[in-house]
Amino acid sequence: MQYHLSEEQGQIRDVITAYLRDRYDHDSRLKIVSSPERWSPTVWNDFAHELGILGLGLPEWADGLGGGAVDHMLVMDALGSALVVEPYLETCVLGAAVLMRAEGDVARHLLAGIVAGEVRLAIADLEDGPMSPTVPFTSAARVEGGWRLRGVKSRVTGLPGATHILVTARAGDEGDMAVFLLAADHPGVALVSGPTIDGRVSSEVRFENISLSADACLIGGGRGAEVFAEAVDRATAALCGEAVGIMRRLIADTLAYLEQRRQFGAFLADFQVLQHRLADMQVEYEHAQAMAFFAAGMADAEPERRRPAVAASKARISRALRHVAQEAVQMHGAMGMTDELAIGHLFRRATVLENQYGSIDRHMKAVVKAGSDTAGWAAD
Amino acid sequence: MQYHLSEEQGQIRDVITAYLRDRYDHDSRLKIVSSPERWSPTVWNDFAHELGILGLGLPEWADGLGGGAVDHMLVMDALGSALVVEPYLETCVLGAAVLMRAEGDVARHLLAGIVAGEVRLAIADLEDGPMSPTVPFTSAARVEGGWRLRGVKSRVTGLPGATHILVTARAGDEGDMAVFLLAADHPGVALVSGPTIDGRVSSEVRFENISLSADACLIGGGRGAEVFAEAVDRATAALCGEAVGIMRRLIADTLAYLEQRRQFGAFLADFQVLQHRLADMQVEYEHAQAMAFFAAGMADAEPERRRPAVAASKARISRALRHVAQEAVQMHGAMGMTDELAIGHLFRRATVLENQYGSIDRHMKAVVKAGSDTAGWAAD
Amino acid sequence: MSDQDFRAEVRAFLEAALTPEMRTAPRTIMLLDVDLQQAWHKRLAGRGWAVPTWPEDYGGTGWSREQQAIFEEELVRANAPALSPNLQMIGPVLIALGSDEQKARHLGPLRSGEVVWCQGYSEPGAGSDLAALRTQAVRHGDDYVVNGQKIWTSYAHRSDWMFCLVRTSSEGKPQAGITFLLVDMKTPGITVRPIHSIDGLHHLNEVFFNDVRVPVANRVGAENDGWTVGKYLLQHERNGVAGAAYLRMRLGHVRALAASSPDDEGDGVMMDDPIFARRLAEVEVDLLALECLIHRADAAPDPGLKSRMSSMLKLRGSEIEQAISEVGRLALGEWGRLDQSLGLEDRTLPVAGPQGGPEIMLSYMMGRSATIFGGSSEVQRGIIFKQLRQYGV
Amino acid sequence: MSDQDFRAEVRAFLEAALTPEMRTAPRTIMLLDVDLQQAWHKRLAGRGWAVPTWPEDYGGTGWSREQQAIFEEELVRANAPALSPNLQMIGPVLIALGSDEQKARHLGPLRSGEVVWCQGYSEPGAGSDLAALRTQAVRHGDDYVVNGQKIWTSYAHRSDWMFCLVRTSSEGKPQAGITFLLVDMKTPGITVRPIHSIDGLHHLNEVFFNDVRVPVANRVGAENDGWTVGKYLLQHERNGVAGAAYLRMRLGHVRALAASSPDDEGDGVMMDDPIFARRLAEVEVDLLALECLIHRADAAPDPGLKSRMSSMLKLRGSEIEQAISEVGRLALGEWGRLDQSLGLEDRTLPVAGPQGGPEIMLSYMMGRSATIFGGSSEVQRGIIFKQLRQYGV
Repeated sequence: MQYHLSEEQGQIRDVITAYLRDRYDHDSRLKIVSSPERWSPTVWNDFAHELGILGLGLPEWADGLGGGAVDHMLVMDALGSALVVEPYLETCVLGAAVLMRAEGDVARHLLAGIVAGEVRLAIADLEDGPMSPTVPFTSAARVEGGWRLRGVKSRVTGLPGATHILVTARAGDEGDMAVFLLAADHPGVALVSGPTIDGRVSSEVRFENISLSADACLIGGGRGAEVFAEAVDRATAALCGEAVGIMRRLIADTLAYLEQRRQFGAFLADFQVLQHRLADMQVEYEHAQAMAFFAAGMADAEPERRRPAVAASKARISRALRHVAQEAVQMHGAMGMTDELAIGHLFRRATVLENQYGSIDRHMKAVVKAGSDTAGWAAD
Repeated sequence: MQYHLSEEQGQIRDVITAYLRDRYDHDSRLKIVSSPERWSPTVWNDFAHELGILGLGLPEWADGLGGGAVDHMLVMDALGSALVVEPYLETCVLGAAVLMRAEGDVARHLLAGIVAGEVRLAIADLEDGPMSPTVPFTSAARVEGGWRLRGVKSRVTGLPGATHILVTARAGDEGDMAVFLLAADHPGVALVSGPTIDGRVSSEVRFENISLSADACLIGGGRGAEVFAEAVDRATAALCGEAVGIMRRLIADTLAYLEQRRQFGAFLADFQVLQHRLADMQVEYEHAQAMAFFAAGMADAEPERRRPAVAASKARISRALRHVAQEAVQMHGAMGMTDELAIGHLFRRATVLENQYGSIDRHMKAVVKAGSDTAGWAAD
Repeated sequence: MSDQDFRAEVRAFLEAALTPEMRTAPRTIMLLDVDLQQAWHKRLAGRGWAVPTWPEDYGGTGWSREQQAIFEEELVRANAPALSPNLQMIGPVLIALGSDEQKARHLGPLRSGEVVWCQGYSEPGAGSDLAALRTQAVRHGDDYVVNGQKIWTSYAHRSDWMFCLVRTSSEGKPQAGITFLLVDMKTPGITVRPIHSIDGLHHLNEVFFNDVRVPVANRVGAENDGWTVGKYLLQHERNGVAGAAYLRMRLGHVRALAASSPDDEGDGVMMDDPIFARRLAEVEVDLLALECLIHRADAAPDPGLKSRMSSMLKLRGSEIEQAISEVGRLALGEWGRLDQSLGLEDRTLPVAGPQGGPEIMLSYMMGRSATIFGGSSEVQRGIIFKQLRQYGV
Repeated sequence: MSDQDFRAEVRAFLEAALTPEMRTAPRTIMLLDVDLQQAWHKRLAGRGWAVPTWPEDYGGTGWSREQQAIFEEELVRANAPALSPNLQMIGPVLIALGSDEQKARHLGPLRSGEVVWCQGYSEPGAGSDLAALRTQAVRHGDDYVVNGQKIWTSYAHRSDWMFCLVRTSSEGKPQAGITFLLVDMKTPGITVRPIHSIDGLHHLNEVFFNDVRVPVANRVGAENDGWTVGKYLLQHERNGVAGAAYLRMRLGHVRALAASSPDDEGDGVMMDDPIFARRLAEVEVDLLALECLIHRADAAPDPGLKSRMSSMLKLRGSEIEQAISEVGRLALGEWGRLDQSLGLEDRTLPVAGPQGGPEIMLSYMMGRSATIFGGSSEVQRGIIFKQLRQYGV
């Protein structure tokens, strides 16, 4: 199990961080999220070419740099602390994980397109319930020369900038979950979009008997649920990295605030009560940091260990994140309630992330259900 | 709902408190709990005659002073803060509540005996499981001229000083729970006794085909479970009062300790971190105090409200008690770990009380199960 | 009248007077739609029930404590909007400490719901630490000339009047030089600037005073004695029965949501999930305990005891408020991601996800302020410890 | 040897060497029965495995990190007694900073389990605040003459030697005048007095020094430089892998108890109760996170980072230790009332209630000390904040 970045990984992280500090500061970000597109093609292009990070966590056969889950983690960490809204998670982690399991040229081309910054994915898996269904209501019927897709997907993110959509659906007469691909501008795709509290766009996507070619079914043959679950676990592990980045920023901003703000004749940072609470936040942060490495390390394990390990990590890290975010707002006092400092935006992203791909309760249920003693897992 | 003691009740509390301060201080108590009897006949006699508190919470027809649950609460509060081990709860609250529901002269005589200090009860309800069974394994068979009792009761407290034992058993062919009475020295009663962590004595009591007269069945006719449950709820409400007394002492002792002990060049009471933690303890205490009144007020309500109300109170107060006890030990530092100060003894009693007549989890289950919205209950 | 008859009367009135819009309008403590809130205020006032706890001479109802409790319960049951909290703050202050002229001028419109008041305490650098107040009022003849800035002023942009604390002297203890003024928001020199808050909405404001002339007749209490007035007022914050009733209402909303929201497995509702049900019961029991403490405070034979409890009520009330939103947010799950604040303002927009979800997210985010505004939890703990040291357990 | 073969070898040894008595003997961290513990120590030493992490020249095994982890895992699996924590503290100090004579004299018996050591740091008035140390050592020729008192000394009544901190100068900073001494507990002038602790048992002691002569040759490091030695030693406290292994073992005991304890309803076992199962899983996940942090600390490229993490490991490790007992106590319910401490010392007495119950109650009560001794949680938070301020997040 890797618990520290390699020297090379550390350098990459520094490069991303420096780029975001210059080009994705608070004001630049506000401009992006309030622009009509609500994402930045320039930034994405820089990710692809100036930073070259879009293929960092992908294998070489997929045009990537041969990295893995730890690389995804470090990117998500850096993106998290700058509150980047562009769809790295959807495209390079979750979407790419599905594409890597697909056979045929379509998937291969798309992976190359991802690395080159030309392909961006939106993931349409949620429906009207609380979580991603393994038996979606959305269905794909086999028809002459391909498929006919119908259904409604809910809370799809990344659509304004996505070139393609991955859709989970019950396929054919068997009714197993399969994963389909279609262009974002495919005729017959109807969107109703609105903002999210973390500065992104969420869409309800309606597929009204859309005709798709035969190779639109990326993952079929009964493998859809398994492949998609693996991809979600990889995304969940990557979210752990994002959470760590958000926490680091929350603590740093809070410490800086307490060190410059005076009350009752002293700097807030000199009040012992606040010192001890910051210490607890820092302890939570360090645990989360260590466990994000663990989650990344387990993202490749067999499902019987991967699922509870990733679930345990997301649950523990989400608990840390919630604690740190709520405390950071509290310690900022009224300033924590405004939309003007980064703190409120970090809080909102933390609020969303906590439930993204499963709430703490849901993940803890997976841990209980696995019933397994985790002794020795952290060492492997 | 009564939320303050009346003037008269306040005076009674002061009298009890003054007596206990003089005669039941830390050293006197240690002498009592390490004496061969492990309880003090003198103290009990004083309760009956000098203080006259044994009939305080009993109706006048039972030779009592006409009081009720709030009077039990105030006595238990005072006894709690002095860590009194004598069996007020078993005798005057739980036992008396059963006796008051019994018909016939036996019960009436016993109630008078309780008030006079001549009768002390032990309650034999627990068996091998975690809680008081509504269908006990212990059974009473109907025989010529009376009953034949057999079974084993577990964790019976108060036996060294008790004159009588109340026993729950399945009665007759119907198998309903009934409550039986027998003298503590009844032939054939076999005891194995040992100490408890809160300075009392716990006994395993074995009844090996004991013959009892017909009137030994105090509560029969299918009423046993209902009557005993009511008595347990009254005892549980009284325990809430004891918890409040323990908390008051824990906080007072901790504050006193912090005010005299220096570390890092200052009094511990001047450290803001400890101040805020003490404030939280005090807040918990005040909530517990208010809710103990509520529990007492609801002890007379119909079972549909009584059960969840008492359960909610015991759960909430136990949570407060645990928090306050653990924090008090922590703030005493190493001194909290010795057997020499009262703090350790208070902690141990708090540990026992938390689970007595049901853990927090069990009571919360009762609240969930009742499913009832408690809106307006506190005002009634 | 028996309590039962009284309850029936209240219920009948609410049935008739509350429009469906009023019952369902989004709210934090107040309705987001101030006009609608004031419309409701006027209906209550029309029935003589807008200020039941005021003395009868000033329009109070003279109800018994039981009747008062029944009234609060029925308001919650009917999901009635709360009136402006400032009504319960400035009203009692004017009654107790205002001049005859002030009473004559302000109490009527306050009671009838014709004017809206805001509270001007906080300043940049003086939030929890009121003694650090810097907005200055200098006496010029019959006026004070006020210069400075207030911040975090809820609904200043919709208010007709402000009651506020200003500095009239820098001598003695910092608390000593503070004065309590009533300011007409239409006075020249006042600028209100919106602050967008963490929920993306506009409730809060900065208020700038630039040579604002406030007649000396608008001073409540003596010059430099504003601290006493301000403290009197703080005692009338929503820490009592009304505050608990509001929490009950919020808990009811969460309960309703959880009874219809599908659980994580998608095969039942959240309310039947044992972990969720336990969490909800935990909050319910916490609220019940708080209510017990409120009743104990209300019935305190010693007014000192009652006032000492107000810090505890503020502390725990705000924590429970947050716990309710937290549980609500759990019932809402990933639906909470959607920003539907526009829909809260423009109610013709459809709601995505469970009904009541957008309000829960609003409460979760804006509710972080509960432990910050009105004396932060840290300040309350400091006060509680001091009292513990002074008066014992 | 492959890791698999190594594991098999360890397992085979433990199978043969551990008596049933050793496996089931009651323990807090150490066994309550010190003789039995030392008997186990001698068996391990006989196999050459008593001090695996020491340098090979001093009897260490030179195992890889993986092998070390396997060894720890197998010890937990077999429920083997832990060796005295003082072994892991004083050993590395003597190896790093002791004189040749000290090494020659002490390391052998320490390794072989022939002598038992105790730690003399705390004093009345100097628990968390070591700089306030007052036990005095005055140089007389080749001896120090020691006067003063130590307190909370675990197992002093069963120890042959003590390592302790004494004051040799009152000049400069309070930390500057402290010296580190090795004291033979048989030296005239030493009195050991028992302290009965909250669990009713005797682990703790007061140790009085009355003109106790300690040869200067028993000083480790320079005079007045004991603070450096003491700090080196603190780094070797049980915060690492071994500490987590101990917590794993304890969690295993609770798991076993819960799998057989009837639940509140009496119709199943605690482990199947969703509320209880969630609580246990919560502790398990907390422990897993702690283990991740331990591994991260162990693999830290920067020794400074590793040492900064030790306060966090102490803080959370002790909290998790308490959380494990808390969950165990829940599984035990009202059985926890019984005081079976005598049965822990005299194992011929029968246990009432679930097996393992008395140990859980012992751990619950004595375990309150985990957040007090060895640097209280309050002290650790202070250190962590200072480091945060100095080094950033």
